[in-house]
Amino acid sequence: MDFNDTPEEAAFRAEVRAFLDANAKLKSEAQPATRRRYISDRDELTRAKLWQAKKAEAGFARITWPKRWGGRDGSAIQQVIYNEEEARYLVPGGVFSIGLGMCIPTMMGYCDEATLQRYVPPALKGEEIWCQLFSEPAGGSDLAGLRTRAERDGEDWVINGQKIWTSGAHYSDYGILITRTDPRAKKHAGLTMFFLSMKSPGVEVRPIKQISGTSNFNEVFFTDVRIPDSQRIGKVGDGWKVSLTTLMNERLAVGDAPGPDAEDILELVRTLELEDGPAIRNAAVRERLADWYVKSQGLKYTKFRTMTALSRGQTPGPESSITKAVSASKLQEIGSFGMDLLGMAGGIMDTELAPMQAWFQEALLMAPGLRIAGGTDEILRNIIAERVLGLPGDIRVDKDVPFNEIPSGRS
Amino acid sequence: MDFNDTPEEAAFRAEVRAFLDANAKLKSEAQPATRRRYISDRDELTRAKLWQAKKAEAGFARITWPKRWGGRDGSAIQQVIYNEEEARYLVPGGVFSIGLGMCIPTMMGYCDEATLQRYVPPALKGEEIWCQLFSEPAGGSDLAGLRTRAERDGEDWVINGQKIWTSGAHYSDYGILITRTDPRAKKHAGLTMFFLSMKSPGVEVRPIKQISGTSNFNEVFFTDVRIPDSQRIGKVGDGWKVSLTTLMNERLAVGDAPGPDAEDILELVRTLELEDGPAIRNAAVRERLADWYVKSQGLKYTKFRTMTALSRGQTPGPESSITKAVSASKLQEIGSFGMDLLGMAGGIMDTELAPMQAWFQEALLMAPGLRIAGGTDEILRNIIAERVLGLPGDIRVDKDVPFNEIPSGRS
Amino acid sequence: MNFDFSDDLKLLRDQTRKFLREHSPTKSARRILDGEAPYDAALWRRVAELGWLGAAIPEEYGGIGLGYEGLCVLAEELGMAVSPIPFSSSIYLAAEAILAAGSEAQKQAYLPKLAAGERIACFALAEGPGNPNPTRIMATVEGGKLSGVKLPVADGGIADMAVVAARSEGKVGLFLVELATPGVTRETLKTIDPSRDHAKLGFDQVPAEPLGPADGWPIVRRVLDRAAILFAFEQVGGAGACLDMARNYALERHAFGRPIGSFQAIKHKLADVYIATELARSNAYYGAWALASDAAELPLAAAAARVSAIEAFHLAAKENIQTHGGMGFTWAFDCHLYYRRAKQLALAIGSAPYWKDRLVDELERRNER
Amino acid sequence: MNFDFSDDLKLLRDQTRKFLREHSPTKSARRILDGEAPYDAALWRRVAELGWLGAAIPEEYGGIGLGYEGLCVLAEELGMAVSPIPFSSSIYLAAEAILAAGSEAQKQAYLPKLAAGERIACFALAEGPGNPNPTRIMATVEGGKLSGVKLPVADGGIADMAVVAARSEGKVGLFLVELATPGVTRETLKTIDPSRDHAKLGFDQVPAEPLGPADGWPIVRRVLDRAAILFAFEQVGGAGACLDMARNYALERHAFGRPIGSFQAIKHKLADVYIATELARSNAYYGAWALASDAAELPLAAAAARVSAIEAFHLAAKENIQTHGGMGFTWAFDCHLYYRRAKQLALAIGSAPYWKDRLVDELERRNER
Repeated sequence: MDFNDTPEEAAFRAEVRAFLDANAKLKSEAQPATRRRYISDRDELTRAKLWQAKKAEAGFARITWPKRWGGRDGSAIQQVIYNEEEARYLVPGGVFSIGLGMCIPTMMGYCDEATLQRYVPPALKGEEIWCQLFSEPAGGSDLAGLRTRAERDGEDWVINGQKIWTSGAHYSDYGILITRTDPRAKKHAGLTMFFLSMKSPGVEVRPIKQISGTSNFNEVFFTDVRIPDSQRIGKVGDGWKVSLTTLMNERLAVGDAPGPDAEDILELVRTLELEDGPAIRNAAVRERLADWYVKSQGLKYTKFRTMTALSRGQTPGPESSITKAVSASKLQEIGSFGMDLLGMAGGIMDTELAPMQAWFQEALLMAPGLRIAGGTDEILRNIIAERVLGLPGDIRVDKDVPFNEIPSGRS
Repeated sequence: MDFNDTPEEAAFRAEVRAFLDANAKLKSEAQPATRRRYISDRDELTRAKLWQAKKAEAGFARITWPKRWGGRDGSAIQQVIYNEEEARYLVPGGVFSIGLGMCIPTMMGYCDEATLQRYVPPALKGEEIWCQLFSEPAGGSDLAGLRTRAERDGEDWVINGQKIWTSGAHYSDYGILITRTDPRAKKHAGLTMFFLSMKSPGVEVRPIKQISGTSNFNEVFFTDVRIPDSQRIGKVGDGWKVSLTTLMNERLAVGDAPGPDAEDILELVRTLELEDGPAIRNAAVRERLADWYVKSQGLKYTKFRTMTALSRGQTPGPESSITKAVSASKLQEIGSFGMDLLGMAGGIMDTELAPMQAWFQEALLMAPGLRIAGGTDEILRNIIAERVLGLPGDIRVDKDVPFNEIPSGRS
Repeated sequence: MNFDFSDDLKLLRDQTRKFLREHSPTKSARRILDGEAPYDAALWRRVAELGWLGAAIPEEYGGIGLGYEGLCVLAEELGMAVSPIPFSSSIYLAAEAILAAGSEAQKQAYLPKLAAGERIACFALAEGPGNPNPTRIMATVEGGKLSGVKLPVADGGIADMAVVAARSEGKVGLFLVELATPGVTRETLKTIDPSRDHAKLGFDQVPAEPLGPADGWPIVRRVLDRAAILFAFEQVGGAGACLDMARNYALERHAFGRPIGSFQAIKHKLADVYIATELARSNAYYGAWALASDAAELPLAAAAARVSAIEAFHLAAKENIQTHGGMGFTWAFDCHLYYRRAKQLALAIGSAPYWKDRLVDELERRNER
Repeated sequence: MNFDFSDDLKLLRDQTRKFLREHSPTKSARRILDGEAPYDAALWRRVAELGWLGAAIPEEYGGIGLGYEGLCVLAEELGMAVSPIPFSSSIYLAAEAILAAGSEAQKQAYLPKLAAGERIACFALAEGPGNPNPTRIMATVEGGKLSGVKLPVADGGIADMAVVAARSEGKVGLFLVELATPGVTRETLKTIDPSRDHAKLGFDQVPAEPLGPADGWPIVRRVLDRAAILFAFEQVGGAGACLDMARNYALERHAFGRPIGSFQAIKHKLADVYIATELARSNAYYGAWALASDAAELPLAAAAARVSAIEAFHLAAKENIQTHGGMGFTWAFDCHLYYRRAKQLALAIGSAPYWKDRLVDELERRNER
């Protein structure tokens, strides 16, 4: 065992570093990074587009894509290496991952050459941003329970309904949209996928305020929105199959719950004085610190094992579900415990008064969402039980029934 | 609020104390009670029968039963008061509780006067002991999954099959037995209840050795055992309904997991020296101690609330399920932690070497059974969810199918 | 055995619940959360009119002498309603401190106005990070003048007066301070639960009247112990409200063609919340008995009630959000009102590690007796 | 990135598993549990013949020089098979102590025989309740003679020789002692895991040969750290075996007309066991890397591996019983072999509180660098 690159990996890493050194600042050389990573600033979007253009030009925008689409026919481990290296630099992140990681790959599987020629290059260069319009108020964990209707009208489809939990809908140019085209068919059979411009008449985007005060998600309302049939992805009624491409990519993308970890508790307790002495000397503090450290390290080295599999050309399985299953609720307990250590002042959130810029308090408010978004604690455990351990699926009462006859709890 | 008896309760308590003082020794006056209550001695059965006879003579054997059956038409709170007081005395316990608490009450609901005249008085006086032959290898949590067959042959029924987890089968004189009389009927419909002599030809009792080394339960095998139809309890096919009477009584009887508790951890840590000082000063020890104390006290005062309800003439509900749901896994963790505190010597079970007569080690081996017997952790949570919180039952795939077509996993 | 509230108090509970459902719906807390006001003044007036503030204050000081069991009943309902009023500061803490340590003249001067809700008092103990401990107290009274900084002070932004823990001639005692006085500065703090007012109070040579003996820490501890039981009832009320919300949502919300409450993951989660809440309730009841009878067991009962209640409300509030799924972590749903309040109550008057440590102290003390 | 065992070692793992399935089925452990023998001597001989005992012992001392990664692979398989042999005592502890501290002559004298399985050594550290700490050591060597009592000593009843921690001239060091010597008494102890031999060893003026420097505690710590990683692999192997058993039973056992593995209560329970086991496995892998490369991070890696492995095996063993329901707590089913072994391994070389404390010590040390 070692943590070294193969010669090919090392060469690639050097190439990546040369690109990054020439185009970005190392975090360690920049201003000390703020802890409050939960909140992004307003210019982030502009900076993100510029950065994406540079990456695309250098062929790093989507390493595993074919060269004809601006990729480099690279391997998964090369993408991981790029991500590792990029993480050390101060670069704007995130807004293209849904489009390039989920939407465009789905289109590549189903759309014609002309369509791809139109949409893939601008997406890759960051000129156009995509979002994924899947979840609905009636279909969260049960995604296929969606009710947004698409009805045929001549060469168009007319969309009515509502999506929710759409990341980036407010700054997106396009979206892929799953709809119900036949409510009399079985649940998974009556669905059809489209793409559309987010500027289409009848599309209304409303940000959702979370309990943390931030708005990472939106509601999107559709009122008589017209989509030409040429923007259908896959066959009518094949929407569920098409969506699986997207969702498989999503599961792999779900990662660590960002926020304070064992190392941050250590930083806090190294200086904090409790009533009976330094917090770091308190046995209860030490036990918890050890427990959380061991979990974080366990996740870290589980990722290393996954990377090794990638490096050896294997495809990692649903094992990566454990990361969020562990880290989101750990974050909640760390936030809570960090506050408990501050005693009666633990609730203060003024960043100049609360230790470590109220990092623990922010975490307490952010963690509930992280335990839910991208797969709840419960769904992740179902995935592990079924797909890793091979245990049976839950009993389904909604499989063989026309969708409009499935009990929905609505009176 | 107060913890006082009503005047009527106080008068009854005085009567009970007078009886106990005259006939038994207070625990506090006797030899210090051994901690190792998990193991009973051989004379216990003889002493238990003698004591039961005395109780019956004084009218304390079954306080809530009608006077004609040797009870005193007493209230539930009177029974609780008797139990509280008796618990302070060194008396043999336990062997009659299944017969008098479950079997005989079931018979009282269904059998004719002559049968009751024959069986009730000897049971009450402790002359005959009863057991309950319900659980089977194929039906633990799923009791109605039982397969022991009863087939009609003239005036008799012929029994073949196996029961398991039968407490006291090896010293019992009689048992009530639930069987499947119609495997083609639906699961709950094809059952019939009987009683029989445990000395009947074809009955074989084998004790089950538990991981704790003790044998609290038995397997009972039936090979062509003949039971006359006159020993049927209730109608043919009504066995499930009849069994519910018994089971309701069982749930109420399920109580605390016996073993070391927060107070025992306190006793241990008050004298134990850790590497960095007295264990009682260690913050991690103190936190756990507080957590367990709070749980024990919570259970104690929950019981007081139940008793208050009884005292006010109300019927307590399935809330009492929380006692075992909390205390069995708490016992497992306390056992484990008590051992951890002893470090490298924590595994020693020689009673003269291990602190507190290896009480924590015994608990670790006893706790797994307590988390299962009398309703698993999982079944108890289902009961709370369904019967206290009113949440729906699990989806049932075995309800409307002939029993012999229900998947059983047997090839 | 009579370990339950009397029928009279159960009637009071029903009436209180009905009243708060009408006058303190969650949107009342939401208004405060959104910064429209520092507390619900209209609700405060109504609550005062009903005599609740004086529930446990003797009649000679303007109370209605309902007693502590009655106050516990009210506290549970206030917790269930996440009511945004300074009840705990003014009554559980300040009025109790005056009752415990005040001279007859002080009781006469202050309690009737607190009982009538005409004046609001706060309890200024904390001075930044830390749990209750005399070594933490740096605020000083010299020559009758208080100087120092207190934070956070619950309801410090709205109170007329404060009971302040301060150091004088080396000893920590309690003092009464009028807040509408030159030399007092107040700054509103941003906290985890904006539905309750919290302030940083600065004192620069502000007149301070001694409350009780110079060595007042035993009184502080007694006040905190007694308040812990009342806080526990608020927490049990809050936990119960979360369990109700979660159960109702689990019955109504469907996924995969069935109520989510039919999945064992949800059933067992809510069973665990029920268990924690019932244990907390039972511990709180024992606290109520100790409070009402001023029993010697009170400190141990208080610590047990508080530890149990902190855990139950934390669990109930977070699993209520989890049961609600995506909607649970939106600002628009009420789940977070309880999640915030759970943590606010868990930290006020000292966090769980402090109370667990106190609990074991009391066990040791009990065993030494 | 190359954070996995090599293909060669994976092949070794497969062969080892196949071998142990044949020669160390659970009934082998059960025979020892039932007291038929103190260890499985036949298995021990076979294991020695395969060269496993010398896996990480250099070839010049009779080993096969397979290295520590190979030893980790073997450890996981031995844990999975709950093998009832003195592997950990003789190899992870005694041979490692001799490798770490022995003179060339001592290595030549002892290691080849240990590697060949001709002699069995035990590691005598504990003297009753307590975790590893020099203050606990009361056994004394004076004038080359050892006196004192050691308990429990794993495999103390079957070992030919012991590595003993004892005090000499105020310092705690290691000593080599022949056990077939007058003055040595052995008493078999009843322990939580009778499938492994444990003894109380008494020494009365028994010749003892110094192993390493007089101040030998740093060596004890180093030996324990390295052993912790090997123990962690045994524990991960045991946890994995429990998860397999539980999963298979959950698929096969039906209740309410369906496999019990289709109930979320069981599914999520086993998902949690899987998670804990994978975290432990990953921490153990990091330990394997540290062990094989003798990295500076070894003490921290060892503590993390051990803490994680203790937790995983405890959880997996108890929930395996729970998944088996009534059958799970019978003597006849194998579940308890693992439940017992989980606790035995969790206590040997120090319990969880000790290793958590060590872990934080190492974090502090790391931050001071």
